[in-house]
Amino acid sequence: MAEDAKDAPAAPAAGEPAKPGVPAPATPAAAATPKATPAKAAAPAKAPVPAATDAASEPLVVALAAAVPGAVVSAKKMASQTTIGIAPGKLVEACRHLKDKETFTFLVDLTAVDWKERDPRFDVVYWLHSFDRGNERVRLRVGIKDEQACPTVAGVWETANWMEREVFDLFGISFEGHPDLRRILTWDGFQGHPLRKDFPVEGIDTGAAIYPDRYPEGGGPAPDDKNRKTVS
Amino acid sequence: MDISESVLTYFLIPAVKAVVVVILVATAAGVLTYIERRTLAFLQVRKGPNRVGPEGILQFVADVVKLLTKEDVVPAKAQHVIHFLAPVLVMVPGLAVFAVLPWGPTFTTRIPGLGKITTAWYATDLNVSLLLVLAITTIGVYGIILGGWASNSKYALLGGLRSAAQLISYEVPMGFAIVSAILMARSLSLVEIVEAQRAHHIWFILPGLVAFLLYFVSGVAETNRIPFDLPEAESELVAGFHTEYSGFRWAIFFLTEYANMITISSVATALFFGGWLRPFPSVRALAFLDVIPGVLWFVLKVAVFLFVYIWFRGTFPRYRFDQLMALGWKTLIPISLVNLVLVALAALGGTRGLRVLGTILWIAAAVAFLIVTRLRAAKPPAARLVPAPVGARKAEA
Amino acid sequence: MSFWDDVLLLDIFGGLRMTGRHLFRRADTVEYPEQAREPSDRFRGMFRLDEERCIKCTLCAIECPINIIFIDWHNEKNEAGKNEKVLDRFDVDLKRCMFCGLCEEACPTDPKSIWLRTKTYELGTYERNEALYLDIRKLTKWDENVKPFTVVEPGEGR
Amino acid sequence: MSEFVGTVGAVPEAGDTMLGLREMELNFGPQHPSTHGVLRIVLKVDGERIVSARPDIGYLHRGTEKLFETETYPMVIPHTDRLDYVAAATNNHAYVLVVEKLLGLEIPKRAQYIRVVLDEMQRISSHLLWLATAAIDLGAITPFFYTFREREVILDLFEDYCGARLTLNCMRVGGLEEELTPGWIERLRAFTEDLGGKIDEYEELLTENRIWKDRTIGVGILKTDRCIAWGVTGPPLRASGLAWDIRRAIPYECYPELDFEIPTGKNADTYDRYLVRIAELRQSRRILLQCCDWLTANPTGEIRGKVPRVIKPPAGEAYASVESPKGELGFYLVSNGGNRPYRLRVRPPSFINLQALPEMARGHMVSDLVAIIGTIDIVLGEVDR
Repeated sequence: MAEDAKDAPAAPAAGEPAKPGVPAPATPAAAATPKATPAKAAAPAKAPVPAATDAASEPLVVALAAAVPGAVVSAKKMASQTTIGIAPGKLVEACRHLKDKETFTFLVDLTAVDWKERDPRFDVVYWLHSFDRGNERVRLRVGIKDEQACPTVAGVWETANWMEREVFDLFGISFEGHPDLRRILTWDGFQGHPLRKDFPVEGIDTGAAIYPDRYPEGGGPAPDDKNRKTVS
Repeated sequence: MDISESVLTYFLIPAVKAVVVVILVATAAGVLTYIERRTLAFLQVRKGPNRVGPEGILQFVADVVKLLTKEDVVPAKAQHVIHFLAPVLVMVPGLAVFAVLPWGPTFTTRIPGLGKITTAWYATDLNVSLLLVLAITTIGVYGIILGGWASNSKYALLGGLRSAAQLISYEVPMGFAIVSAILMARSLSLVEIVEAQRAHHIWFILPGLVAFLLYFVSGVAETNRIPFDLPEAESELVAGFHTEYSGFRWAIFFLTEYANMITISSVATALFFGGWLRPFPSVRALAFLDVIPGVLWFVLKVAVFLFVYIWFRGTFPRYRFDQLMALGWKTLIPISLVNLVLVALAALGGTRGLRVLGTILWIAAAVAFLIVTRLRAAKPPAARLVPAPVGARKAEA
Repeated sequence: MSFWDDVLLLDIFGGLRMTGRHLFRRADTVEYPEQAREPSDRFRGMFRLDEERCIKCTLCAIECPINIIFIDWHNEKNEAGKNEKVLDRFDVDLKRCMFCGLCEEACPTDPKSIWLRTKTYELGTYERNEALYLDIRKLTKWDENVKPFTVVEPGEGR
Repeated sequence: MSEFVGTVGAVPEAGDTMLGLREMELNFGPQHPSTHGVLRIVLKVDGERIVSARPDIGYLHRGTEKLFETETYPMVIPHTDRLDYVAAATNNHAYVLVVEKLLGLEIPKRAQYIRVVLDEMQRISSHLLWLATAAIDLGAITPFFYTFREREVILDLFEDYCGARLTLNCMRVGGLEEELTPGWIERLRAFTEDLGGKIDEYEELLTENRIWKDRTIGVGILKTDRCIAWGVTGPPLRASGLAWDIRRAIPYECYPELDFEIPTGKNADTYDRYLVRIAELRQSRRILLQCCDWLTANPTGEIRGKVPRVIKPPAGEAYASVESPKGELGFYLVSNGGNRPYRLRVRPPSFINLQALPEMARGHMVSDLVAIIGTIDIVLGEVDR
């Protein structure tokens, strides 16, 4: 745990949403220079393009940093939504603080993002809501390395249970201390984690086939058809 | 009475009647499925089956043919013998009851070669025919329970258990309701009960309003119809006790349910609505109504009840299992006991007593109904939900 | 009051009255094969392709969310001696089509050379692959295969 | 009605059964008339009383979120139709909102109003479908046909507007693709004015009916704090008494200009959820009438903002949500500056609301489970994605 906490600040990308990650195939230019400069907005000029601004001076961030020392790694604001980067080792503590002291009683969403070539590879993203603070919302972000376990927040918000199971299923991030960590959307025994960027979009051969003797595979164009587009 | 006559009276005519009844009832049940589907469709602003034959009247024939030719699937781990016997166990009592249902009065006819024969519009008249009805219809539930158990399916098992519990609960108020009719007529024979209504000059629905309601509600429960169709509750138990039945065995369950509806309606007609008698059997001014033969009166009354059955199905949700039991034991049985005492007291007073009870009941019901509906119209029910205005602003545009 | 409502079964009678009122109303249903509703003018139905108008830009294939449009063409010299694209193949894997209409939106010609607003919706077939895997001939001569068929030209129904 | 109702909700200890018999495991689904799709629930029952319920989902998983990553921004919209397929317009709406948020786009007023009209029509149609299926689950078959009669009119209007009836694909980033057809607003107004009487009809069939009340009152109680703990939003949350609706709490489009109320319940049970949904039907009707007025008064105008030809939001992330008929439907978009979403996450209200099912169902009977599944109002296309 302590190691994680030490690691996280060393990997500034963990808190950098603005960093271009894996290039989408159609826009190789966008990924040409994977720099960590946060303000690099890839889209060409349009008047009010929202850009990420530093939010370290927000009262909530300041309060969190004071209450849970070492928890806040970064703080960004974009499209009027605050994102706080949290050190993995301090996650549960920070969540408890936000829930109990700052009235963020409602975990709206929990998901992950796979930045294939970055270290740490995954961002686990929490999206909190407070009814008492005038419907204020805040996003937490934790950088998680491949094969590294993320601490569970299912003990803080019960609703995190299924969401974490979903992240485990689709990204292969395991959650330490989760009460019931099983696959949820894919079936038990499925190999692989579909939402990882290295999982092929076409799917993998699971041995299941529908009438392979009667119909050509997929029914559509042959695999070597030059019109057949493959995207990954 | 010579031998040929007794053969005729005790063997030949009943045998012919039995065959006719079985055929008629089976057909009627089939037709009833069609009528139900059409009526439901009308209630639900749609059209219903209207393709097979004129206005779809032959739909049930098509259904039967389809079911006969369907594969008869039996689950591998079912109790085969019982699984096979269960539909029979349901069907036989369902049809046997019709032996004692009085469809019409006695009549005399001339049959070529046999001479004049006096017989009746019913197969037989027992002096304990009501007891027979109760006893035989109860047997039918064994078929349901065994069918549910033998299927080796949990849904079917739950359906069978529900059916057993339901039947036991609702036999009691039904029995009490029937007893009040027996008290009024002082007989257990259905024919004599009908005749007693002629003798008392009133249908027993007048003094027996409560008894009739109890009887009909219990009857709906006995026949597993909405709102009491728990044993086969489609949205809960898939199909309840007949989940694992298919083809014609399923059809037997299905048709028997409809035959039972006819039974319950017929008994209700005989007990409370004067059987084959016309309305106000003693009022001479209405004698022209006698043009319609008694059998038709009976069929007409039964048809009304069947329509009500279908109407219920088109209107109500389904009770929950425990609520059904609670209704039976905590509401119907106490009411039926009180009602039984009232009817018994009135029956002591003979015709006059029954009339007094009837008058009081109906007037009380009418007055209460009027008052309550008036009160309701005067004071509309308060809104149940108070919409919470949260930051609602007036439209600016 | 609510007790007496209960005793007098007012709710039961209210419900029965409600359904009973509908007993004599006209059915709202349409008996499908004999009667059929006319789809609206914007209805997204079977594809049409106008080969003359098509400029073989393949934008429709690019915009298709599920990549079911397959276009091949080659260049030919026409009478004027200019290079002209000639369609070899215009296939739509119709059984996967979800009729979203994005291909029509993407089409740059005016009027559109591929469009879906055709009011033909009876696309059921018995053979999975043959009938639904369309080639250009079936697309352009669709009316020989399925009748009745009306085509609303783009612009008419807007 | 009975003491049984009083004991409902009492949690039997595992292994401690009524007759000392073993609990029975009952497979509820995935093929079952009232699981509203392919939901499987593994029940442990003691007689008919539920000891534990474990939902098993994923039978309809299509990898939609993976698919999103392969599509350009406009091409995602038809896929969002297929999440909550009985409320396609709200799905479109939530998605285009998040892209617009990241692009910083301004939407023309007229487009906002038309979007709200589509949303509210969709809410009405979804609630009507819910009413139909929930009533069928409890054995009342007739409301189904009455509600479908009205829903049909809405679908016709959708067909008239965008050419499809169910999977609408009706919104675009920056506004809308198509202008309303002539006479559409008048038809909508006629329908909307008619709808009030139709809702009365449904209420007459169900609201006061003793069986309906017996079956729904006290069933599946989920109080406000439990709702929040489980992340339950939408009508179940409002039925517990919290007047929280995204349309008011985090307003989007032109909702601040519209006059409507958020109905709330008190008892947080199935009956209150039913009443809340019925009241929402009426409120949606009210919104539609106001929108009709506005659109009649402003018959022309831009319906699409200044959208770049190729949509490439700046690198970054945003979350936007709408009040879908099921609850808070949110989209979380991570962009790397390319023309495809780097990651597009759906916050599906059905999925998250379904999570509370075990708690709501414990101690109830099998029949109540049907009512509870119905009252959560799940769409498996959204649960499994």
